[in-house]
Amino acid sequence: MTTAPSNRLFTKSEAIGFVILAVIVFAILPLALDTFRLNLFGKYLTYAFVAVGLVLCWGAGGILSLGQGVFFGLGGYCMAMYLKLEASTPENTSIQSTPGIPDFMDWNQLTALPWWWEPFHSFSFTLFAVIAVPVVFSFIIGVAMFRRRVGGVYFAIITQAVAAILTILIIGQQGFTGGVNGITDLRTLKGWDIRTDSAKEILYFVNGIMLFACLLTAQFIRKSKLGRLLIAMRDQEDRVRFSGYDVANFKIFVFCIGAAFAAIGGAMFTLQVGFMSPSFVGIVPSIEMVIFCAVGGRLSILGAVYGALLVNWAKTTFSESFPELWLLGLGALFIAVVMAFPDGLAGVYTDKIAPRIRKLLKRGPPALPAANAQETAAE
Amino acid sequence: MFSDYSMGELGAIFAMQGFAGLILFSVFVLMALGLAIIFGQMGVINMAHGEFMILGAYVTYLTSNVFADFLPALFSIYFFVAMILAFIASGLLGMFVEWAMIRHLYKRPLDTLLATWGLSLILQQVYRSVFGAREVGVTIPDWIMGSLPMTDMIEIPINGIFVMVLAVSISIALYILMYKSGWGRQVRAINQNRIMADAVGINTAWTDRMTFGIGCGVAGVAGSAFTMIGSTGPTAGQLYIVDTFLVVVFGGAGSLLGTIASAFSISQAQSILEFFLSGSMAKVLTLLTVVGILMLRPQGLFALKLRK
Amino acid sequence: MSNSEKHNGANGVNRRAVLAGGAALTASLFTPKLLRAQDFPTAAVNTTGLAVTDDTVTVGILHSVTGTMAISETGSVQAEKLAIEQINAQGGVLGRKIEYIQEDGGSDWPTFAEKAKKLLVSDKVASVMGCWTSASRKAVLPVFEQYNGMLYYPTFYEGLEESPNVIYTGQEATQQIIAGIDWVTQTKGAKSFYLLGSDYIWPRTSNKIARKHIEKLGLKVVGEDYYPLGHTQFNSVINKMKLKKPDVIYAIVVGGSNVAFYKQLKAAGIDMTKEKPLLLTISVTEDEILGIGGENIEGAYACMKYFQSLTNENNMAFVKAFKEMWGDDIVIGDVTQAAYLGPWLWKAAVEKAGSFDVDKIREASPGIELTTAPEGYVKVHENHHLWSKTRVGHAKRDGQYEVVFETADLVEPDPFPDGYQ
Amino acid sequence: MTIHNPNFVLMVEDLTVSFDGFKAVNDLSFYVEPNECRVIIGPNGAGKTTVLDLICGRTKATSGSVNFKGQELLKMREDQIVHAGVGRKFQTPSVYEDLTVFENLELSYPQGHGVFGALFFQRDDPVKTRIQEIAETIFLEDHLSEKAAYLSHGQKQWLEIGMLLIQDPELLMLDEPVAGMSVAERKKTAELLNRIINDRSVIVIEHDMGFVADIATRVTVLHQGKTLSEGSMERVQNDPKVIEVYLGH
Repeated sequence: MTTAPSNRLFTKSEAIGFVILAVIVFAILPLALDTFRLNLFGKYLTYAFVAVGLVLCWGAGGILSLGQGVFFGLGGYCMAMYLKLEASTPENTSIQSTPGIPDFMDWNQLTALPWWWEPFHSFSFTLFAVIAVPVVFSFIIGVAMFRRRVGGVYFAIITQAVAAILTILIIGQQGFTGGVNGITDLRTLKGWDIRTDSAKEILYFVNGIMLFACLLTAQFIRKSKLGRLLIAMRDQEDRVRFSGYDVANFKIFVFCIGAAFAAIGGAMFTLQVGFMSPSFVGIVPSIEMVIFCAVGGRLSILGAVYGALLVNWAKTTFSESFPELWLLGLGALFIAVVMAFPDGLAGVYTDKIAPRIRKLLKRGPPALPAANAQETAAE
Repeated sequence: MFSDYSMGELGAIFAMQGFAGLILFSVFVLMALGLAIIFGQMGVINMAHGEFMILGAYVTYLTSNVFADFLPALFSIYFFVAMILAFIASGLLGMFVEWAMIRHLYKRPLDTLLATWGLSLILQQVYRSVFGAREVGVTIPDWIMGSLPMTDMIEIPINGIFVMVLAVSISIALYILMYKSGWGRQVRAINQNRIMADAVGINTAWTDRMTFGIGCGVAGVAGSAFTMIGSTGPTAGQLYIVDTFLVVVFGGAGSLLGTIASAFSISQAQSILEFFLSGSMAKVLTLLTVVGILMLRPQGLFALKLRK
Repeated sequence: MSNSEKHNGANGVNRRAVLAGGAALTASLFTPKLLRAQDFPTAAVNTTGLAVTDDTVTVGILHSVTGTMAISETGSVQAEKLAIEQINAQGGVLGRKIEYIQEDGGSDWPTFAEKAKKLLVSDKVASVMGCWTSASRKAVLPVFEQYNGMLYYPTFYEGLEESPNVIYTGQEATQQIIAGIDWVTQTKGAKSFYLLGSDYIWPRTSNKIARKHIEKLGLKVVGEDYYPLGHTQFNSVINKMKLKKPDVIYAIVVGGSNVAFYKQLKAAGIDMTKEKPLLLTISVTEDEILGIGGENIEGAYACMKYFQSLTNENNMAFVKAFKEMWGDDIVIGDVTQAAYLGPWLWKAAVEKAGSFDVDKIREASPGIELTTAPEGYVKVHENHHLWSKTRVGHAKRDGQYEVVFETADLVEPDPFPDGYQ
Repeated sequence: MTIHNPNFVLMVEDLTVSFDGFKAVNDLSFYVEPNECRVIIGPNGAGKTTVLDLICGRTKATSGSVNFKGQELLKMREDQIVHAGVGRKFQTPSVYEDLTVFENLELSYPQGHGVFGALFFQRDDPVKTRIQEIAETIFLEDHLSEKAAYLSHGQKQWLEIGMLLIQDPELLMLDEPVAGMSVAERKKTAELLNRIINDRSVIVIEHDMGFVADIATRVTVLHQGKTLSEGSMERVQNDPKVIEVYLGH
């Protein structure tokens, strides 16, 4: 075969994978679950945004960030600030000494809205900020680190420290941020009550659409030359550099994309759960987000979604029935994924399940073209 | 803020504050030494480091109970026995973990991070199941909890001196072990070229296991010592992990001297800032400075300049 | 322990002991008028579709069994279960046995909200005893308001809240703070204070109230410091205290930091038994002393509404029953006692209203009195907080407090104090 | 500072680098003419690879100057040096094992090197033709859709050379291009190199003297970071200093 290999956005098996996920997210889950459970799955799906970003950064690019919670949190906080301002009308807050400002500011003797809260009265600014704030922040971190060639373990530890710093700051500056309680009691979005069942259902679908937008973006990046460059950088960074690429720029770019995905997830989280607190910013949630990605398969963007769904579903289920065993199970999961299944669910699928399916299909028509076998392995 | 006080008072406070900085320094050194060996020499990121420390603390707790029940006469010196037991317990657990888990992951440092994080969750739950969710109170012999009055103002806490002496002696012992003994040469040889070390007849598997065990053992001793100044509970180990890693990375991985220098600078910075600012802001500023410097000088304070 | 299943009250504990305890309490405190279920047809007492049958009524228990907060919340769970046992032993509520569904908040606030919603929507529990931290309460609050549930919240907290869907069985900040500061200035002649706290809303708000009150009294605050939750190094702040020589160190440090703070304070040569300076805290209950070690906090004063060492009959019976149910080694702190009040207050409200409906309970709650409370007589205020006495305890080496002061009257709860904001 | 002399493509002057006091390259100067094939030889530790590292920006020099067609390379980033026209092959073959041969070559194609350029890079006909052309030069036209991981050692070396060729650099630096190759592969490689060095300048590090004699225009002998001898192969081989270093001890 001397022709160029496939350069299409989807191989056949990838397209099937996308369709199956879409059916699960948009049809099976909404039909099978009541609003309460559906809302829970909506919450799990917000973590999938982070996991998909991590597949790009970590699986493809080799950049392990232990601070994705920072971006998830920044996105979530931006959205929460807007919703909180909308909930804090002078009428709603008339018992406060200063009506019209968020309740926690009043408790902390603030008598006026801080200037940097002002723009969050505008919904369009908020939508902009949800993406822009985390991206600018990740850009600064990225430039500082990747220009100086900080990578691997060091990058992981420094991003972890950044997560710790931001948590302490948010908690310490409670007059401006709501402190450890976070920003709570969010009610309406442009007058639309987000707490009702119908709103939750609509938000679930909005969330699903956003997720697919991110998945398609991720797929486009993976399939572009940039995607191949990321893999090349992970394996032979020097070779890429001496092929005339400014490696740092690519790392910064993919790190910013990861941050943007996480931020969208955070904003959707705030909308669906109804509050945001520093407990989603720190080290522990950040590392848990990495495990969602690892369980799904660090190389597979679809796997990341399943990973986020599965781990969170297991967490809810097991912590209901066996709270004491849950941590043991989660710990064992971390170890198992690293030691036995480094490619996660996606790896298990391509190594164990897909060959059998193909065998089955081969026996009876219509057979899957054999040429797809190798391409399947890439996804 | 100082105008209201006499020179004598100020002098005394600065002396005390200097001493507080030294105690913090010793605490950092104790936390970081074990990690410096494991991370610096083996490249393994042990996120369960804090849990190894807490194992040492629980061993101390058990030892204190045994002495209180069976050997009350010797209670005042049980602490030394406890530290040795803590070293052994954490060391053995470390060696087991190395055998079961870490040795398969030497080529994937980021994966050791995830696996040891999993380990830390498991250990936390085990502690919770065995010792209960509440913190346990470790009874410290009275002589350690006292203080030496130097002047009216200056009182030197004995547990502070204890921690300092311990930090210094463990540092010296490790220095001798790593840089003056044949074993230390083997460890460093493996660090530089594993295949070659293997080829020249170094038992790399055993050396790795011992190195990891010693690193964890030192963590256990640190945990034992920290029962004097901190709390002992299932999740207490988590409190130390970020600080510890920053100290090691800031010092420059692979350099014991760097670790000590970085512990010194971070502790002094934090201690001085705490005196002038609120604790939270002091902490944020210290961490920010460390991260800032690391961005400018990623190899840390004391990294060797090497030909790649 | 298996959660999320229905528990008949007496499962897994020594039934005889509980019955004995419950009986002792019953016999010694008051003679209950026995209410029979058939006098209260289910359709009449339950018009909103709650989980009430002819024989049973289901409530929820929502605390952290896992995670960092499990340390603190265990006592509350135990107290609530004990109260439910005892109520059942007396014949239940409106003749119906209380069953409970326990959910684990996992020290994670969205989980609390999630589980609260499950309890209210899927399980339709008649009321929920639960939450510990302010953050978890803030997270579940919108859920309770949206689905019109009733939460009995046990922790002393910062105030600034008054929800129609919550009964606050612990003290709000002014109740705890003002009496303590008055006491220390009047009896001990304190003139200057150093305020210290963990860095989050409760210590900050409490210290704010303390500062206002101190300044109102014409006294001086010489320092105020906050450390991140989980901080373990307090030598610098101890030095600052030595320099400023306050008469009182007013400490609101929580969690693991507590242990570090008191150990380091002692090691730095500050002997609290000498009361120079005197240490006054509102965050260390008997539970916390277990971790700190009695020898390290001996001589400190704590200001709250309940101590295990209270010698009234109610409390003697309560402590006895508690220990029979959960073991002799156990200690009981302020929050544990407040959690114990939850089921009893709910029972009283149901019986006063003659209905399980949340709206009727809300209406019936203000004015409810409990003469059987271990802390003594309490009464529900219109703002859903409790009128309660405030006491000062003196820490002893064995980890118990000796009560050295008690307010003459019940202190009125004032969650939105004028002039303190 | 060096003044550019159009007679030379590359002017290395007073180049020094020290690692914690150890001078791996010490006050080194040499000049490379257009279309010259310069071979650097020397015992282990002489600083050969370090010299290449310094020229291509992988190691930062302590002092001195490296002037390439009037540009001072020491002040430039690696990728800028590549764009200026310097290509570098590493000692151990470094190709992207998870990608196919085609993709390996494609990534080296001198287009779409910016972030967005790479994101919207189109695999159009000129690209395909050029890759096909290079693949034929490096004997890999039948392996284009194979993953690089499955190539033999020699084929990987060729692939890496091909990845440099596709950039068409004016100065090509090769670090031991035939190390670890079989005799047959060596012959083929020599043939390949002879073909590709015609229209550009090349610096090669090599130990194999037969191979050196085959390709070298001039030879520089390095010893302890300094030039020991320089000139034609014959001259160098007869230089008593060189004989002493190689055989003396």
